[in-house]
Amino acid sequence: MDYSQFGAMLPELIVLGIFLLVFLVDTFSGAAGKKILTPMTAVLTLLATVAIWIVPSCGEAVFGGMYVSDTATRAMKCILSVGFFLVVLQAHEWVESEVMAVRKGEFLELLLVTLFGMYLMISARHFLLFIIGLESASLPLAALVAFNKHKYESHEAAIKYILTAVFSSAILLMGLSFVYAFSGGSLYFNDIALSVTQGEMSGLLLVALAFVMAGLGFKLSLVPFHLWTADVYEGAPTSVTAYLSVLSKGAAAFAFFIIFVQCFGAVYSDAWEWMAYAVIIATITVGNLFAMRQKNMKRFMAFSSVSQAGYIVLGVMAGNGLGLTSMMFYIFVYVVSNLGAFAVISTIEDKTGKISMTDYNGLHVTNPWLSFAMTLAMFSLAGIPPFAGFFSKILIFTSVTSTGSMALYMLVLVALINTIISLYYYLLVVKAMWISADAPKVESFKSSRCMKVSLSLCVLGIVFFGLVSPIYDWLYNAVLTSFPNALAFVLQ
Amino acid sequence: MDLSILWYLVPSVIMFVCGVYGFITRKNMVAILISLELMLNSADLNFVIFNRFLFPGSMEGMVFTLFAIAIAAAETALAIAIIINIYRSIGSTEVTETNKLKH
Amino acid sequence: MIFDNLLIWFVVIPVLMMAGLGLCRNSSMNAIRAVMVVGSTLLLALAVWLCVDFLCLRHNGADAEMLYTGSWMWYAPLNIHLAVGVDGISVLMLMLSAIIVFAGTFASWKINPLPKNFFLWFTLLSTGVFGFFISIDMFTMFMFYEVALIPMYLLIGFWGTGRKEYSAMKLTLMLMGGSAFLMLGLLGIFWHSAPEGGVPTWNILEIARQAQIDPSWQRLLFCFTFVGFGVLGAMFPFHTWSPDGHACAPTAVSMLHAGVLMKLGGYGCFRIAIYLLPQAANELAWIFIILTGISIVYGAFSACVQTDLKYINAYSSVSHCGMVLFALLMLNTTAMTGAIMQMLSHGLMTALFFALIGMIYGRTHTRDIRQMGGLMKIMPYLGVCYMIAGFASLGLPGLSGFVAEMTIFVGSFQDADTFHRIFVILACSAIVTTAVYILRVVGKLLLGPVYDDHHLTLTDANWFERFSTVTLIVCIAGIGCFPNWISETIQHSFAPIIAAIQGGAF
Amino acid sequence: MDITLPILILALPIAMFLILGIGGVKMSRKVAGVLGILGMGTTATLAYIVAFTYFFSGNPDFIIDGVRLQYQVFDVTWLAFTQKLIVNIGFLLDPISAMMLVVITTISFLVHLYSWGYMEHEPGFQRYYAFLSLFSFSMLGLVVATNIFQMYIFWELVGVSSYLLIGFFYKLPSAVSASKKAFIVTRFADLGFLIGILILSYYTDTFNFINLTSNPEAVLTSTGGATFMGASVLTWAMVLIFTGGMGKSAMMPLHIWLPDAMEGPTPVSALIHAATMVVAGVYLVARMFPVYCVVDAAMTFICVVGAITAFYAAVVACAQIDIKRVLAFSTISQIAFMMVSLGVAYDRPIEGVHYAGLGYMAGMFHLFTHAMFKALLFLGAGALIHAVHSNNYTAMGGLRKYMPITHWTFLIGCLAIAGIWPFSGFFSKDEMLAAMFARHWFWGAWMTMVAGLTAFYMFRLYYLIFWWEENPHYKEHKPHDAPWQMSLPLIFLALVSCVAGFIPFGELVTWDGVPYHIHIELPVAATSLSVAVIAILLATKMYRVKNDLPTKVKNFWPTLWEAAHRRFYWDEIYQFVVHKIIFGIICRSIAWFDRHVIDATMDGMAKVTNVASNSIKGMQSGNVQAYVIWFFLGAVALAGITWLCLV
Repeated sequence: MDYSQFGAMLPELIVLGIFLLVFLVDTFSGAAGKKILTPMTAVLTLLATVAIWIVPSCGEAVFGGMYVSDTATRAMKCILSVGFFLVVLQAHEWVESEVMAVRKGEFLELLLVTLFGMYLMISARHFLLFIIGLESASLPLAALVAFNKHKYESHEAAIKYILTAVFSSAILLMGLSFVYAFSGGSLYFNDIALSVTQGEMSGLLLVALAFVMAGLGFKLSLVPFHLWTADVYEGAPTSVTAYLSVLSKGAAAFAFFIIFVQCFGAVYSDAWEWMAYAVIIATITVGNLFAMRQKNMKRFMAFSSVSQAGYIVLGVMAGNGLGLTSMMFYIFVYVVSNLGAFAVISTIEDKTGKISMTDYNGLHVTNPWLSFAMTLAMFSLAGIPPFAGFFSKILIFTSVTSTGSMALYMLVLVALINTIISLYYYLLVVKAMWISADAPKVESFKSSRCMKVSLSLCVLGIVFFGLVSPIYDWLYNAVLTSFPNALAFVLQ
Repeated sequence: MDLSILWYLVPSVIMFVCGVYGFITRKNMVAILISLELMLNSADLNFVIFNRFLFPGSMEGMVFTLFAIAIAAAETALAIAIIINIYRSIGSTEVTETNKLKH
Repeated sequence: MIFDNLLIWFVVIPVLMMAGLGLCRNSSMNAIRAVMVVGSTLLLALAVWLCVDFLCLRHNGADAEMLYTGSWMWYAPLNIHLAVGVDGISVLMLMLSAIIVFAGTFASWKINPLPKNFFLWFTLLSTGVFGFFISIDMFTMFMFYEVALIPMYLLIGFWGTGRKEYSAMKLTLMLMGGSAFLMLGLLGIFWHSAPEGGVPTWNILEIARQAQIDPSWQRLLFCFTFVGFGVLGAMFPFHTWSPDGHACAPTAVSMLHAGVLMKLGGYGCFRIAIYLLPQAANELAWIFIILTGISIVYGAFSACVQTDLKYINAYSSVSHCGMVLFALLMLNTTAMTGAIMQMLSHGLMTALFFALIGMIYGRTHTRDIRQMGGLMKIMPYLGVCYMIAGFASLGLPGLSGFVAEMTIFVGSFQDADTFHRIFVILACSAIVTTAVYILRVVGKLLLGPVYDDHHLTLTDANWFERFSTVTLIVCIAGIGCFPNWISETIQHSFAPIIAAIQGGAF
Repeated sequence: MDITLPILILALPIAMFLILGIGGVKMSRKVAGVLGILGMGTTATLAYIVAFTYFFSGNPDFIIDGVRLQYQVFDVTWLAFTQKLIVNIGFLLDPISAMMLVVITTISFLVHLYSWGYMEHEPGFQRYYAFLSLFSFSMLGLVVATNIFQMYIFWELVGVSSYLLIGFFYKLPSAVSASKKAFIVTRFADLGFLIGILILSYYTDTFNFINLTSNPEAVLTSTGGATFMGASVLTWAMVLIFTGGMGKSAMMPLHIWLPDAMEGPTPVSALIHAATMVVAGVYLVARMFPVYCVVDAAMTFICVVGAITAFYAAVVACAQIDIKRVLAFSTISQIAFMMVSLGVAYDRPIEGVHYAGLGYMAGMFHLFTHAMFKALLFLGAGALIHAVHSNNYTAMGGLRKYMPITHWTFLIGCLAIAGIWPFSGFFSKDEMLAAMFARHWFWGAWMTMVAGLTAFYMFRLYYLIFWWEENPHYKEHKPHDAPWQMSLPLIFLALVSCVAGFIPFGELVTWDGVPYHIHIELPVAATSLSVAVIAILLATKMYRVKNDLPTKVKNFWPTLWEAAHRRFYWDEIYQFVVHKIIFGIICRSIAWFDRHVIDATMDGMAKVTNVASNSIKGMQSGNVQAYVIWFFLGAVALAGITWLCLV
């Protein structure tokens, strides 16, 4: 056996390495070692990001093609590890708190495992590996959600999460079993694509697709598979919520794209086009409608992220390289914007324990910089220029309309109209911080250094990701290199 | 007697539906976990059936099933742990008790 | 190098101003003022320089459609450029914006609290405005368009008065609603801009040159883009953000918003909706002529019974901006020239109005005309300025409003069918209604006996207020007395657009 | 011709306006007054030179073979609408504009001078002079307009100067509302003017008067026989343009602003609302005369409007108490006279009429003489008001002893307006009546009756002021003649009114520039003179000394008297229409509609979203089993719906 092929699995190996290191330090070092645990992880993740980005790939496929590492997946992994880095930085203060002190190693290890799972999920080109990745990305999260041992909400969130997660796994597996029936005996994506093209349409395939969509929809929290989202986000520790809202969503979205476009692209108009329309419209609209009446910031962000997921999946509908690029770009921007917002939420929660939107009233008086960062994050999420969110939104709309289909055009119309509602509730936060005349409820405080770094990076990202186009170009080239033919490109 | 594939599939689907039904109706979380197990097993069963009937030459379905069983076990373990936690904090494993987070 | 292009500086200067403001503290008012004054003066100087230089270039035979063009690839995969260029109209609009930013700076000399944040958002708003007018790439244009919209929310919400939260939210959401349709329209234009197999482009000039958009798509896209821009142009029935928004906004913001931002709507309407979709413009103009015709009359009549000074002006803006869109839809050079002149004129005079209202409100603490009277005696300077603004608004010759309205009427009258005639005459009738509500306000507010004895102790304008208003009045009178060079510049710039429209007529 | 003088004629007043308007607050009254008077004096001198040069120099630019020409001294592009429709600002010299230059500058100068005395103690003296200068500028610009659009521009400026001057006493609510009324009513009329211009220019592709009037047939053919609602578009255009004139010249039914405009300072009434601005309508018709001639309907319309207005105003004037109102209605009536006179004229020979253009000449002549004697009357009234501090004749009576200069000059004014030989009014009125009789006996007879009424009410006024009975108030406050600044203009104007009739007007001003030799039509002259004398005698009988005859007459038909006194309720009708219908119903309902329908729809959308948001909150019940139901049903529904769609 040629072990050199595992060189292609560099990202996973790195994560594994970090995992081992954290484990060893956590197990064998004393208090001093435990202190540097989080910073170490953060720095290592950052290095990993750079490594994934610059170290040339030592091969394309591993395990007979079950695992593929190409530029697009590596780019996606980079995005995820940036997000991971930011989350770890943000979690630092919470992790260092007294309640958590003894278990911070576990926290980081679990996080790293999920990251590993996500990497696998992204790179998987075979459903077996995909399921393994998916499960290892989602099961540890249940433990993480339950991490706040002394808080009942944390447990409730965890049980809701795990039950729904298992249910969705069951549905997904059921769907996959039907897919298997159509696959000609192979669960490779390419083989399935081939047999789906040749095969006849049948009701069973529709059920299979609907179930697969539901299973993935759970991870992405698409309506109506999203109902766990708000409860879990609310109950989970804030850092975990942040993690859930961006990373697992990002990985799932990428997988969603690969599976539906690469595997089932041939039955797009026959089978899943209208399903996707229904799901996207429902996701954006229901997410918005729920978000506008939330008072708890974490719940608010939960529904906001539901609605954002709808926009992310919009990229799938383009079904071409442009769509994938825009989707990845959207995820990247979403990572910084959402984590920016979560940074503020979690720092305020850590310092004062306040989490309701009304607690933010008059925040600008006591914490102008936090309000400023939060404002930018909200603007970015709402898609307002010159912040990154605007570009990601517009680029995804542009990609979706690239196919020239009238139905998609109208879908974009629905999405655009929904941006108005979303603007409304994002502005509510801004209003609370800046306009509300109430006396400030949150006293002035200084955030920890890690939080500052994380927040500053997020703000930089929010301001510059859109204005600086090389990021998009980089993603685009990555996608183009990975899918030279498979995904027809409209422009050139 | 040559049994058609349906003889196997139908029970599997019934099992699945039972699982769903059980999840929805049972109040005890452990019972819900059992229902989930039913659903997972039905999916596993499907894989095996399809492998055996449609693609007897290969083993992919079987292998998949093995992995799925392992994953199901992990899931159950985790769920049980969380249920125990819940029991500790509210003294009950009724699913109806755990609906503080809503709307 | 990108900075060699003169136009880029219209964006760079505000960005530098924002950076400068970022370095100031909220408490150091003088530093903030210094940044603002220097920046806005630079912008004004740049605009004047551009204007002169542009005219010289034209005079020396530069006959390209746009001058100072520059294009830098931005998002290569989607062919998005940062493309700039100006024709006579954009030059004039830049000039208008610079003047109003300049005047607005002085009008908000004593803004409180958080002056730094105020000017930060104010400058961001002006960045958007300048960027919009220099762009010839639809994407960047749209981006700047939205950049200009959003600061309004905070500016009104934080520094406004009255039902500011409600108004700010309403204004923002309605304008964003408009821009949602607009975005869709732009996307459609982009993807249909190239012939089969060609590379789609966002560049307005290229799209117009290729003229590839299928008529059935044109109809849809025209409606989207026109409505999108029309919302900002306060077109009936999408105008209701305007009264509430203007009423609650702080002075400088009202000035900039009514003075420049609403012009973005009109500008976009002809630069994108009409120019790029000429066939649909020919076919569907009638729908919007009806709507804008209603705007004109409706706004004027509504203004007649308002009691809040700002509401009166806001409705009057509905009427006047309706005139802009109305004239654009006539699709001939004269009327469209009139529309641009009306944009300039309305921009200046409405800025003057809002500045004065702000100054009066700052003294009397009421905007209800029933609570005031005889102010001419107490603050003659402001009174006279208000009257001049009023006269400009009701179209007194020698002031800008007259020139613009007459050009519009004469131009609009070139369409001979009964439908157009009826609506033109309807539009003309607004000159009477305008006189009614302007004189009503002037009569109640400035003339007559002093209503409230507490007002007797109030002071007249101070130096920065005088400076701000004189700047605007000079411009208003300047356009009103010597309109021909402006008119010629605009007419020249309309040549390619008219050619496109005529090409689209068959 | 050298263009310096014409430019200066326009530039001096506007410069004065700017100087006095901007720098006025820093000046003393004396400086401002002297500046104003000097400026206007210079302008007047220049205007005289120009007019003199035009009429008498014999320059071939102005006269060829005895025919006076129209000459554009300069004509520069101001605004080009299209290639052809270009608005120029220019200076047109022709008989009527030259005449108007003289009239305007003379009266304006006199009023400037007079105001120095009259306005001496009023606050805002500098502002007053600034406004006067603005008015003079606008009016001069109007009369020398080379094209109809220039005329429109200055037309509006005149309107606004009038607004400013009527509302000069801006602290008085009545003055404010009068100024507003004047502006809005004339603005409404200007709407017609504007539309008329638009129609006319659309078909003829020109604004220029010379182009329009030199070939009226071409104007007619240019419309290509287009009609609108049964009338040709040219008729519409000309009638609409005349509407503008109706507004400015206060023809029925747009006359209501003029009586109220008397709220302004009296010298202003003399200048604007008697001599110059109000005749702008007449001037407009005269300017466009050849074009009107090709549109018979419009000419008839002018005649009818003029005839009705003349009679109406004369009747109302008989029942007014306020002396300025009497004069105002008299002005309306006299202008209507000129209108009828123009309306009966024609630009080519008519069967049985020895000179069809007589009405034009006569109308212009009357314009000239009327300007002089009506200004005289108004200034006289000003002197009276200055003396007794009231506008009503009830505060006067028997003043002839106290104010001899005013008395005699006022009498001359009255005689002139009554048309008594040898005062100027006689000559012009005689020519007008002759023209009317020549066209149709009806016009002649009707207007002769009006002339009789005129004589009656003027002498009613005269007697009530200067005779009747002495007002007891004089004992406390003895009235006296005005200071020299005020008396001088009175005397000057009285002299002019005495001799102006002998000016060979027909030699100077005719519609086509061909001199016409005036001769008295004896039958007409005799009729009108006798009617006037009878009317004066009647007035003498009734009002010379205090008696109860007027009361008896009043009580003979009190309703009529009341109606005439209340101006036949026109103001009330307008009040009703404007306040109740336009404001009360239209504006209010639109404003209501805006708030409660349009805006409510927008708010409604937000509300609907809110309601939707609340109504689906049950979905998030907090129960994981319910979530799973949604989950499962959602998945099944996706498959099911797609299945249904595909099958």
